Amino acid sequence: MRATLHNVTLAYDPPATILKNFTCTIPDGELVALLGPSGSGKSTILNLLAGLLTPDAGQILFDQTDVTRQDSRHRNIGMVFQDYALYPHLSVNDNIAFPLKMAHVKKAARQQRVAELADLVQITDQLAKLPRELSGGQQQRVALARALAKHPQLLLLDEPLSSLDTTLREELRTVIHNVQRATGVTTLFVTHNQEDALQIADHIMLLANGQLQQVGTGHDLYAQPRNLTVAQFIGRPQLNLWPVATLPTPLRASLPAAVLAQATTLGIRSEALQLASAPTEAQFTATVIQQRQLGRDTLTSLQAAPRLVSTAIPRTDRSTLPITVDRQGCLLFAATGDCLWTGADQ
Amino acid sequence: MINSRPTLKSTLRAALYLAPLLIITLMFTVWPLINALLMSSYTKYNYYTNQVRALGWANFAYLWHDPTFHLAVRNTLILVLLVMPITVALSLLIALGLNRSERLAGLLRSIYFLPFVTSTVAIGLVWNWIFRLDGGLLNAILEKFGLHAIDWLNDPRYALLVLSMVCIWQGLGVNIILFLAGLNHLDQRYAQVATLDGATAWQRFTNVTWPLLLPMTVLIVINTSVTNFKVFDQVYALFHGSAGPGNADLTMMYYLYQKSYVENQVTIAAASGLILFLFVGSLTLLTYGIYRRLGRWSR
Amino acid sequence: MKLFRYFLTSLSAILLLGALSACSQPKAATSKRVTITFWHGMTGDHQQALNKMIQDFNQSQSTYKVVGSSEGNFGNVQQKITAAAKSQTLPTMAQTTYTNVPDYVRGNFIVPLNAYVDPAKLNQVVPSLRQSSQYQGKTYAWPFSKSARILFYNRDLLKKNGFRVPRTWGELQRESVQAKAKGLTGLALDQSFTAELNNLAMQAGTPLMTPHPQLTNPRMVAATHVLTDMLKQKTATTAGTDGFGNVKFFKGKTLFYSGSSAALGIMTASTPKGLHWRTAVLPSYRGKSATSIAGNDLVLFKSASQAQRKGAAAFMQFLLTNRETVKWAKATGYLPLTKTALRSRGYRQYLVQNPTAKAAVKSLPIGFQDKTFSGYSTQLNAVNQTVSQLSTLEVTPEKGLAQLQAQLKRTQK
Amino acid sequence: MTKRLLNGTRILCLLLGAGLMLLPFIWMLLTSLQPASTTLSVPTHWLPQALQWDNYHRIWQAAPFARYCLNSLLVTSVTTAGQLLTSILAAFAFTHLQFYGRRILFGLLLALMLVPGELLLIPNFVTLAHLHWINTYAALIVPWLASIFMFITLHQAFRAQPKTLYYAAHIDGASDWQYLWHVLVPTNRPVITAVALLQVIGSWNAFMWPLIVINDDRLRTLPVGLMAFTSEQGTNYPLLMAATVCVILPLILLYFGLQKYLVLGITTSQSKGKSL
Repeated sequence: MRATLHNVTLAYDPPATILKNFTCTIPDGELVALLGPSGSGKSTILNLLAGLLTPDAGQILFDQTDVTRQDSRHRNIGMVFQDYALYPHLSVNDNIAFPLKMAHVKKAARQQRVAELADLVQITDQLAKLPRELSGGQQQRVALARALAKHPQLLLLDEPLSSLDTTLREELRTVIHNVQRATGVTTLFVTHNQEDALQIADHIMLLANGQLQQVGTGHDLYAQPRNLTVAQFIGRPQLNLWPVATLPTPLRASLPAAVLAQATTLGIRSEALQLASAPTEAQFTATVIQQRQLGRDTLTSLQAAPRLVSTAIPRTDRSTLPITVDRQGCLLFAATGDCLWTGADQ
Repeated sequence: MINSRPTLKSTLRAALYLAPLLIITLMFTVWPLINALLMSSYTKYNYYTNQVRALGWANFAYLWHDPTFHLAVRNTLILVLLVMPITVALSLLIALGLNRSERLAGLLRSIYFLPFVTSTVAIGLVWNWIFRLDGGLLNAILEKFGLHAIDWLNDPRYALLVLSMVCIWQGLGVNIILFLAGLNHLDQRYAQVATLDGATAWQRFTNVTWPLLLPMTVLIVINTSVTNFKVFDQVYALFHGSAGPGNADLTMMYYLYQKSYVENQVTIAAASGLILFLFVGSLTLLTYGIYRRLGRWSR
Repeated sequence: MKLFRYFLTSLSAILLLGALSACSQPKAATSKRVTITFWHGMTGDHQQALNKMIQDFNQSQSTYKVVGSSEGNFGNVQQKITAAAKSQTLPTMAQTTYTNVPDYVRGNFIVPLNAYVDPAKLNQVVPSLRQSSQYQGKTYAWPFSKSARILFYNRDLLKKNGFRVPRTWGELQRESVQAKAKGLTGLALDQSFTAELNNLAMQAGTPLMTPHPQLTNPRMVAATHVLTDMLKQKTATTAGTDGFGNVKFFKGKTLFYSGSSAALGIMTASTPKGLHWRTAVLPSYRGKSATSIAGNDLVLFKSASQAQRKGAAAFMQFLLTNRETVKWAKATGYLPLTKTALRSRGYRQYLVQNPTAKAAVKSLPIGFQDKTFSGYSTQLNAVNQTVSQLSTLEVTPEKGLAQLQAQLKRTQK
Repeated sequence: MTKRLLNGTRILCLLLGAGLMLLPFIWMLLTSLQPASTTLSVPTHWLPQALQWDNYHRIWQAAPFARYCLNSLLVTSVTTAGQLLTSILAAFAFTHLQFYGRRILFGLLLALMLVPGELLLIPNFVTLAHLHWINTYAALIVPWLASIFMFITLHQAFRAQPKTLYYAAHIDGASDWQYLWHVLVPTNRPVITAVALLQVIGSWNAFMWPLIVINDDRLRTLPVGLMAFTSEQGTNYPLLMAATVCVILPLILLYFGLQKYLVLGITTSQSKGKSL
């Protein structure tokens, strides 16, 4: 099923999140991540789709059906809440069976479905326990199973991994990915963590300030960001920024002059800042402030005109370094923030 | 849901859920209250035949000038100001002490709750026996310690104190149960997090338990005050149907009882009831107001 | 869901049950007899004695059936009457304090008995027990449970110390002073000494319970001093929250107890082993004897049908027959009501066997009952409050009585 | 070390307090086993010299206690069930539903909690008389079917529950009605048990109202039956105490029975937090 928000406008008080004429589409059968910093309106969109929020104007479409005014009970969706919202008085088995019970599914059929789902999320051995006896990861699996119980046409996940530690996170990313593949249900996954999004989503919708900044695959967003906000949000360490006005001449020369004339800011990915093989090749020199080992990568903080961070410089004892910039990792932005040119364009 | 605003339809739906409570309340609380309100303004009134010949403020004027009523107001206020804080503090303390799952706590919980189970009348007689001058348990203990026996019940200086003690004793049970129910709702993780943050037991209480317990506390404070504003049974039982030596334990409720059932002055009784209501109401509003100012009522 | 269904079922079941029981009031069963409902304030042994008499009446004839029900103490009965009068659900008749009659007349729900009873029957009643029945020239209250204030004394203590039963308050005061020197208490009073004060006031010639009492009259003040001075000297004590002075009296260190003759039964039952007590008429004051008679009467309500009224009257007159009134007196310690009953052999025999009952009978010739008037209960309550202050010695009689006088003036306005 | 000492002090204090709480009951029990003549004697005998079990036998004969018991049981259970129903429904509406006048209505209800009951006694009696309910079970039950205190307590508890449970149930296809009985009520069982218990006690011990609205001995409740043992002239303490023991015993047993429930609620709180 394809879910569409069409020209949706919504303003409601608690956190002043405002959507204005917002439009987006979640393609059928895909796992889409809605990525954005907190306060960007991700949860608002999720709740709109779930029917927990009603838009002031605009339409919500499931395929061709207008569900804007439809109660969430009748939308046939599944949802996993950030705090899981498991029913504390029901066993795992009954939690998963709850939506089916509400739909008056016969007990035998219910049990069969529970068994299937428990197998899918690998909690078959926990069925008799109460939620409070489970670890966070297990609770997450239960919540997922419950959300899938009545074969929803849309699965909504609200920051499902945010309260888990790194190992569990990895594990559950796989679970979610696999479950989505196995069931083929259209899934919207809300997160502020780009790794979650990059790792499992088919598409990422990047949201900031109540605006949809860009939609695309992880690679699209990284290599071809539409604007400064996207470029800054995706990729770690964060994009290095250098005002065009203060660029050293050798570096300026390596960029297309026509674009440069309109641009105000140069963005350089950290892996594009490399050690020049010979001093003559250097586009500028920088002072080493600090070097840190982050697993495979070495993170080098440099002081040139602006402060820069590189991940492509091997460990060194020298205090100043000659640096070259890989054109591939360069991006030029206009004063409006629009991306004018990327090194990957060629 | 989250942002839904009241509509005619949602109001009707809510009305269905509210109807049972509201209908009963309207019939058996609001309607008689209106009756009482009207009655307090009748000055030449035949209660049985319901003939009203004059309306006015005479009943309130009577209360304004009646030294007995002043005494009742004074006693009631002293009682509330004495009993309420002590009851709330003690029951919180005991509830915190009992909020463990050890086996002994279960038994103790039951014991603390016992006073509430018993009818006031019977227990009043028992207290009467404990406080009596000779042969009373309390005086027997005092004499063991070489102190003079005190005529607790017949000395106007002590009679109100005795009443306070009985009220506290009887009020503890409910409040402990309510506090325990409130503690039950607390998320222990906050306390654990606070412990990790290096908070002492006291800091944990003031910074974590107490704020989270505040809604229940406000409810208990209001409820305890209301209960003690309305003290009657205890007085009646403790002093054999009198208001204590020299009216030392005359409460507003007892005054109301006397006016309406002993003296047949129903209009004055109604007026005094309304004043009692105003007292309790303003006190509650005050508590509620302070609480709202703390800004926690609406999350 | 299940829980809710359970609620609903049980709720409707109960409502149904309530409705059924409301419908199935035993009307059909007694269609032949006229039912007379009778609310009274007798409990325990007294209730059982009364039930026996009701049973006797029901068996004595076949026209009426009296259904008596105990409604707690007199305060409770009064509350029930108030509520029932307001909602027009009164019984046929009730036992009540006669001082309520003016209120009932004002409320227009009581009916005079004159048309239904034989005046000769009432005339058989001892005069001092009969005073209470009249209000505004009509008979509203039928004497029923009456008791006199009497003096109980500890026989052994008196004998041991060479005291005699006092004839006057002066003697009583003197003996009390002597007793105090020996570590004894002279007189035990009930929680409130209103009855004794009422007596003394009457004896002083300044009655307390009249619409316009002379409270600041020196004789009234002096009469009050009799009691308060004894309390001050600690030759007398009030029962305080024990309620009744017999508690103190039974501790065996008190010579006298001024109490109600209706307490004879309960006192006999709770006498500690080895204590012997007797009774006497209350002492005189200023050379005058007077004893206040307290008690309750029967009244007939207007809502009763003609047949019920007749039945109630028949029952009231039945209660006045020698046999019944003597039975009542023997079982409860209340006074027998008629002159013939007092003289009857059965009762005289009873007095020989129970000498303690004599004092009340001897008090009858000097007995008096308060005149009832509108506002009686308000005044009594005010008097009681003053007495309460007097007994804790918070105020002097002079001041207390003056305050009371002022208060009565204000309420009567 | 200090921790152990502290814990010891805590338990000691609690035990001491419990002793104080228990004292009147011990006295009550002892008195109920004394003969009438010793209660007034000096020095007071704290311990009965010979146990008068006969007192219990006598009270059972003095009044139709079994009938009173049955009536009390009936009235108490129906009143409590009814109150729970009305309070739960209203508390749910105030917690989760949107309607006009919500705040004002809540304030009004809160204010009504403060009305002194004695003021309403007679007007209510008149209402019941108009309904022809005097001297019926309905008179004992219907006026008490709404308890504002219970409503407010439950409302407090309900609103403390995470709202996501409500949303989750909704998305899982539960109607408000289903959410109410399948989620809200079961998850709040400890609080509901606590308020129900308070109500049971109140209604079991009610005296004034049953006295006034019931004229017929067959419909009397236990506390009203107790009055058979007091009179104007004095009280037979041993009998009264024996009767009182009989009246409060069922409540104590009930409390001990529910204790497990209450404790369950209290001890599970640690982990309940996780789902909050």
